[in-house]
Amino acid sequence: MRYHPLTADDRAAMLAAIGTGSVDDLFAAIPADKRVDGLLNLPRGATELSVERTLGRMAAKNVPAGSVPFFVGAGAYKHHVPATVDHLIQRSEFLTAYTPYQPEVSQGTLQVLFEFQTQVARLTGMEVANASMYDGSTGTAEAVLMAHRLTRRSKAVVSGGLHPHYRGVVRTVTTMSGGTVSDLPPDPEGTEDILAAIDDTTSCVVVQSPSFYGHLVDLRPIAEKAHAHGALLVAVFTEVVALGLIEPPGAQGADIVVGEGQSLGNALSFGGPYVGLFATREKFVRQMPGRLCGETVDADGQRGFVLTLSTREQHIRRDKATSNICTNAGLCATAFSIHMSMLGGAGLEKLARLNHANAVKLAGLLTAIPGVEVLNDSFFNEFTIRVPGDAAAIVEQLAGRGILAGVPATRLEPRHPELSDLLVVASTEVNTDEDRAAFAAALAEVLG
Amino acid sequence: MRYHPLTADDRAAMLAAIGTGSVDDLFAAIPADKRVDGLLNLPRGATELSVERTLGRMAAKNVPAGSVPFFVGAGAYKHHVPATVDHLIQRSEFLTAYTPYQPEVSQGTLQVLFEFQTQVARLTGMEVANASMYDGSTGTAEAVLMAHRLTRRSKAVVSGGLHPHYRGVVRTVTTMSGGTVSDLPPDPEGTEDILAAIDDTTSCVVVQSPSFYGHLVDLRPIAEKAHAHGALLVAVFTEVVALGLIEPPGAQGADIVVGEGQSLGNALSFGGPYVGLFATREKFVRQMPGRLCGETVDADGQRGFVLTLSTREQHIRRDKATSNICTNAGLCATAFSIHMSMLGGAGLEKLARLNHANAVKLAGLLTAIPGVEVLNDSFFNEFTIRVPGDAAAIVEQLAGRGILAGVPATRLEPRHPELSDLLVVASTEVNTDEDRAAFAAALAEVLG
Amino acid sequence: IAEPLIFEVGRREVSGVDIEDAGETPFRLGGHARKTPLDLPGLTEPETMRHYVRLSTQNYAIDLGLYPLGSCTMKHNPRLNEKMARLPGFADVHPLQPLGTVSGAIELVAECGRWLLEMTGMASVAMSPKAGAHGEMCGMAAIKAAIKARGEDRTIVLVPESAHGTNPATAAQLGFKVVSIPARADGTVDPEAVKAKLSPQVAAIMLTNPNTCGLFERDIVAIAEAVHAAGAYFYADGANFNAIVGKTRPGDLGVDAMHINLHKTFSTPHGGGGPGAGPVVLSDKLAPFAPVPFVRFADDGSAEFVETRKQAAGSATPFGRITAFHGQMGMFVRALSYMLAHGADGLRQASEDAVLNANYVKAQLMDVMTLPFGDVPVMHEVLFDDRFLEGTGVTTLDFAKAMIDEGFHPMTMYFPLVVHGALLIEPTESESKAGLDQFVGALRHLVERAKAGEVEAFKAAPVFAPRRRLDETAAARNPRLAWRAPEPEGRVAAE
Amino acid sequence: IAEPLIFEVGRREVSGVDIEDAGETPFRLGGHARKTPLDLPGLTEPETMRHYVRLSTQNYAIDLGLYPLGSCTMKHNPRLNEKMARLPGFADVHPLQPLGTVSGAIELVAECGRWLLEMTGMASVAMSPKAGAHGEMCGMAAIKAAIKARGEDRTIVLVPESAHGTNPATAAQLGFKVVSIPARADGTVDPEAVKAKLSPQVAAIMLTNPNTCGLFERDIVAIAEAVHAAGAYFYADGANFNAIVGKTRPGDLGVDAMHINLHKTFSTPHGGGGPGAGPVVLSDKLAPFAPVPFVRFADDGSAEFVETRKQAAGSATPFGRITAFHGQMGMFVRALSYMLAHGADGLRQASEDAVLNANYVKAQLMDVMTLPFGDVPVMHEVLFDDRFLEGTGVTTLDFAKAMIDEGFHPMTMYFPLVVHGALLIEPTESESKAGLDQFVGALRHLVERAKAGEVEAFKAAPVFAPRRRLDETAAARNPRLAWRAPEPEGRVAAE
Repeated sequence: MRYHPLTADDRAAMLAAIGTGSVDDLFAAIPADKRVDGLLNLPRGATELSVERTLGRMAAKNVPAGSVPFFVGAGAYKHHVPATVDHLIQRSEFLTAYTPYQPEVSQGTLQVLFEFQTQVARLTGMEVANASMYDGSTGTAEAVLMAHRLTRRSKAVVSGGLHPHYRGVVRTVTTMSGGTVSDLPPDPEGTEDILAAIDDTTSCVVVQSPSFYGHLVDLRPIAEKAHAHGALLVAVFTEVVALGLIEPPGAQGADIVVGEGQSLGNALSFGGPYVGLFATREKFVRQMPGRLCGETVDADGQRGFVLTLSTREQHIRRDKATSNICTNAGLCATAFSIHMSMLGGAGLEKLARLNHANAVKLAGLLTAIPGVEVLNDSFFNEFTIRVPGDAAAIVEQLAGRGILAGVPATRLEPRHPELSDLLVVASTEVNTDEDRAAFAAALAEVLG
Repeated sequence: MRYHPLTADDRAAMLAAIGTGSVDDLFAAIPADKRVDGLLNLPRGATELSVERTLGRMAAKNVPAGSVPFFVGAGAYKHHVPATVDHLIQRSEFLTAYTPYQPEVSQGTLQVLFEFQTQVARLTGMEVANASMYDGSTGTAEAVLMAHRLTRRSKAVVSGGLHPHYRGVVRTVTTMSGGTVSDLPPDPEGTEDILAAIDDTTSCVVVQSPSFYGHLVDLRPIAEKAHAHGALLVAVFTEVVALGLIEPPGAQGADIVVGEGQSLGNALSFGGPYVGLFATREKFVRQMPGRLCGETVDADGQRGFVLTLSTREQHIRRDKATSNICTNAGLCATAFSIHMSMLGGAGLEKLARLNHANAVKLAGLLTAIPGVEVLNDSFFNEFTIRVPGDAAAIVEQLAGRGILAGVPATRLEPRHPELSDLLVVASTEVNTDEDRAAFAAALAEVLG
Repeated sequence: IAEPLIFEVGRREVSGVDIEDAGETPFRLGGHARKTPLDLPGLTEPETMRHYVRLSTQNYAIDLGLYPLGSCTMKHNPRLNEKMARLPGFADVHPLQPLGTVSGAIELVAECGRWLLEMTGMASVAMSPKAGAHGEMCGMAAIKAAIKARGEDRTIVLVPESAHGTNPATAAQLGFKVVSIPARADGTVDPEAVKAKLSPQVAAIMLTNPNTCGLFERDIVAIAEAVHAAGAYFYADGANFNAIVGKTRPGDLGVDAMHINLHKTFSTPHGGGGPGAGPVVLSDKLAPFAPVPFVRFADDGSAEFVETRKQAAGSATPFGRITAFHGQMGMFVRALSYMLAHGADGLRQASEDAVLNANYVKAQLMDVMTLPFGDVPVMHEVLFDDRFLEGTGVTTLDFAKAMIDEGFHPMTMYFPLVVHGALLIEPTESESKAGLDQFVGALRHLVERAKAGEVEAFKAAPVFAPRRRLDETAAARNPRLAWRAPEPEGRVAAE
Repeated sequence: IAEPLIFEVGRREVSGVDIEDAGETPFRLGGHARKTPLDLPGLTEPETMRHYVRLSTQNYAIDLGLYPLGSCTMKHNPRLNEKMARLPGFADVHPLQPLGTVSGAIELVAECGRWLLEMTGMASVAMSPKAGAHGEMCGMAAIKAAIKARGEDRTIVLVPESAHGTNPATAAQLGFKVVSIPARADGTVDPEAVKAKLSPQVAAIMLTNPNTCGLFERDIVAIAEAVHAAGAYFYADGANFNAIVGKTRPGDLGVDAMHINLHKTFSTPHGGGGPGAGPVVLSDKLAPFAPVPFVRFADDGSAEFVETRKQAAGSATPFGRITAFHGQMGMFVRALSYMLAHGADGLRQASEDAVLNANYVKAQLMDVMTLPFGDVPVMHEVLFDDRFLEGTGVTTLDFAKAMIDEGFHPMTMYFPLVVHGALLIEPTESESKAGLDQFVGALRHLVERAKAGEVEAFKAAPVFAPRRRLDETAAARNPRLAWRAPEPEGRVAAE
């Protein structure tokens, strides 16, 4: 087997050194009646060529986003990632290193994480960020638990504009841990009155902007009311590129900002691996989940970086930890950070501007189709349209014409049939005028 | 522009430091009437996304070898290259290093070249090999010039089994430098009497085995006769994998062995870049073209490697150099060497065995088609068939059915219409039973 | 070799990405536009390359040498897997495309799951957990849901002392009370100790097997039976599953739920801290409670992708959703690529070689280092304690740092907690005998030096590393977690 | 950090490639089977990765830092280009597939050629040369063929002293006699010196412009006119074309043939010594003699791929073929990717920045180092001589090796030959001002140290490198060009 350096001779010599006759002697602790002799229902090893063929055949059954006019978003976005990013994260020294527990020989990873934390803090307008979470959804659930710890309350108020999957994760995690969730109904119009749901038992208010339906939300009044009631504002985003163009949540009073970082540096990959961004105020840092990288000096006084504040973490603190998280999304965070470094502040603004312009153009084209209505007054690169008919069926018809047109709201909210005529549509920098025109023409045709 | 680190501010500061008002002042030596203001007929710079689209569209117009049953060889072969090889040659330290003129900071490249030279010498059964040539064809021409220098004669005898392109290159280079070529007619049957062409004016005999038409040639009698007449034997191969299964030319008396190394480590790439392998006897080394890497020690006595015997080379010896070659195929040689290291001796033998078996199976299937005849008594992974009809037209018809069936002999020998019914067909490890069956069925259908 | 931070070399207006001009399209931001420019540095592409390539050279990596972190399983990461994960049909598909356009992706998820079930002998698998600890949460949530479905209220989870910290943390996060089980003298869990803690309040036991001392829990069947008899569930931490693939099946041992760290057992790269993937295999009893999404097979073998609880209704009662979308597809591709390459024979060989390598290291070192549980066969990792350093003045930490100067990454230190000054070595099956011999030679040399009284050298280590020993105490006392521009000279005094 | 050779660690029976079994198929080798096993070592995949990754860390590279090799143009290699070259439509097509299945490949070759013609203002381009020196041979062969077609016999080629060694070597290889032209005091070629050597025996002049002293040949037009008046051709060595793209066009300067090193001007990676690519642009007069294959355009713009002289007949009389197949497609893709990314504006900017960077380095160093031709503007590289080291005991070589300890790759040393102790620095457009300032600071520091008498330190350099200074003399005296197994101990005496 090409991955195994031991030869039969090596094995024999090693068994002799151990003083054992056969390798099975080393497995003697396994009860005899529970041993198996291999894996009977699985095939034998395959050549590299054969593995490529098997997986290549599966891959060929899928329609890649880059091969068609593509408008699917709803929490994961098709962006163009520079070739440099992928090259760098495939460097052996980044790809095949472990968590930097030995900082003296892990400064590469640690400095990248320190830079990442600073980038995330500045993007979100917060003071500190951690070294990443699994993704935006699990990060949101962790934010709620953190708010519970900070406020010593256990009821989260969750906006109807929060991504339905995120709402599901928050509900699961919060209720499993003994908390409660006050979940507002889906808010496709962007008109919900979340202020009314806040009271003195509220630990936190969870609001997404741009919302799942694309609406931009003014967080200031929500923060004010939350703070007046001793609650925290958890601000969520699923499209980090938006932060190049819209006011950061930190500037609007958010206490914890959490979001999905996939858009920068990371492929769509059918949903993972992605990278959760998590930022907060400095004073809350000891209740923060996840790894933190901090600056220090070495024995020679030279600047260096280490994992720090690990007394919050499970491997030290065990059942008193702030979270059970161990592995995070290190390599995805690295990709995020490299892409962000390449863009720079002005570059992200320009990218965001182009995303917005493309979405505005698309909204114009779709609105012009009789019977189609854009629900949004404001949006970034994604918005919701009402179509005369069943959105899910229309999406299937458009897929048949080679256009991936967006996400029907009911795919994520199956218990809300009243949303069946809504379609969430995104347009990023990868869409061309031709793509948008093809979408509009095909939609008009399908509806006509 | 994303590749240019200077900003407008930088440029202004630098001009000030230089003491010049504008960058155009630095170009003052260009005659005023010969200056141009940019490149008017070329477009402006493009984003990475746009470049990917433009080149992606061109690439999509081609039929990749891996996407169809594929039997094209004739000097370039479709083999499976492990992913590890490409990963390693993309390491910044290999990819973006220069020729190792400063050995103290180039030991990576140098040790790889030393290992490469040793591998090539052992593969070919020779004593020394250089650090690579551009490809097999230019290497063959250099071998002829080297033989001229060594024998102080100027007539090369060239077999009709040598790849027609190689024959063309030898003819061009030899005649341009004042030598002559005695070129035998194409030898599709593998029956030429090259011994008869050798005389006391012959500097060298150039023989390919496996030949262009796939025949395995016994080099021993040719070497004997050449040596008896004071001439050298230049042995050529275009399929290095063959050396895993057949007797190496060095063991058969060859004086210079030259060949194409593309099959190991390197993609087809529409013909280049490839890597020329060049080996000879130790006593001839000072007339050898190209770079050589040698072992030495550093000031601390530690083993290290350097480019050596450079007094043969153009940058020292100028018009007295053994060749004008400067840049070689360093990275392709690296890929070759890595792939060869991964295979090992037993692995290359096994790979060669599989190639041969696949070709034997294919020959059996094709022979069974009425009217189709295999010309070869012996072959490795490639052979010539005679078809009832015009081979070029048949290849086009098969391409229309999604099968790339081989190379019509007349594509390379347009002045030999008597070869129009011959097709050179290769089958490597990438072909499956299904591929071969599809080829045979389609050919039978086309002929039927 | 100090590389400056991007904040020190980058400039806001500089960019390594050229972006098409947006033109004159109007804004529809509804007054939410940024009010201040985004203060983040940019680098051109050449500057980017230099910065990160240089930084990378300050890392140790498997590709550079042995990385014997016990319990972390740093094995070879085949590049074939990276190549496969980047096929556009896997990397460039969106989780919410119409299902008809991702049938190959669903097939891949299902196939990866099928291999996991074959290897573990379990009934069902939840693919969506994002990492091992997330898998723990998933498995324990299924247990909690199953208990609730039985109308019971069980609040206690038993966890051995030697467990990974994630085990108690997970249990606590799900509202359970953690009760610790001490290890017996031989490093394994005593079924009698378990029985003593079992009660109608106990929901589950979380047991790592092979355990973190590198030992197979020899009484695991008795423990499972006792747990089941008490109406509780058996959660297995599968972090060390790589030792026993093809040798025994957790399902046969009585396990009800077990996460599998794909990055450990099937070599998806760790990437300096992730991403991982932690699918959870479940027994018949727990299968109905698995979270959405999952792949459901009809009798005719056709696969249905179940994304919501509504859709699941009838055949299952999922406890909910634990992440957006469908899990770590990118990791599934890599893991399946590894599984296919190995096959049944290769997977078993990998376990055997991993165990052989660990026992070889043990055999070559046990005369100079100390084994807390004596000379018994170990599984994929070997645990030493610090008794061999007694009186030398050299600590486990010093010893580990000295290894850096020998060109090796240190082993896991001070874990598991059940042993004093633990040194946990996991060579993995990727190491050659020659490589192990070098490693063993280096460790023996260090032991000699420690015993020869070279304590100062140990305290000074590492010397041959990008940094000398870093002040972790200072870092924690006064955390600097983000870069701040230095105060301009001359203004510090004024403030 | 000595890494053993594969021959010392590998084993013949070990393999990092699994290969399907060939089964029982008969052999048809006609008695030519190997008689002895192939004695080459194999490595498993993890061993392969370690060996080459470790070796790579002993290399300097552009991605690690400034690489100021004059005349070599070590600029940033965008990874986009690598990605494009690996598209299956380019990397996985065979040169002899039916033309209908490679129309995109032919389009790419044609498009790459079109850009070269636009930039150079020439009539035609031969794409097949494999590297710069091969391009020289191609261009000079076209000249030879053109002279023969005129029924003349011209045997002399004029080459300035400052030329690259490839120029005289190429001329000699084609049977020409080389006559050298001395440089005048300002480092350029004097048209009068050329005229003095022109005669009916002169076939061509080979001139590098900008020349290897980093200077634009200010009298190039007069030289071209004189050469043409004498019935000879003007071959330009385009190694330094990167300095003048978008600023002037060789065709307008009277050039008849010029190769372009794609790896220099358009940043295809050098890969430790290649591969390169050296397309040759030709004037109207030489165009008909270009070698096969080439792309011929019909009046309707449609492209025909001409592979043989027979096919060319009528419109052209190619001098022959200089390589198998069609040239360095993989490099064309990379070069075109670079050209498209830059565009007309970016290409000119690249030339301007390269020239600006070189002049900046000159300005920052000329007070401490010595300029052989005084303070005149230079093009993309700046040439210093060793007068500033006079009396210090430090040689150019010592100075260069000391740069290694400062973290930089040395500049080109002892070339061009027209200057004593030459130090030729080419920063390229890829370097930032901050990077140049660091470099300048390091050089100024070294000059100070040389003048302060630290000669021993210079002689000992490099110290901070994978190897100390290597004994090149010993290597050449007793060449060891291949590894041989050491004699077994104890048998040496017996033999």
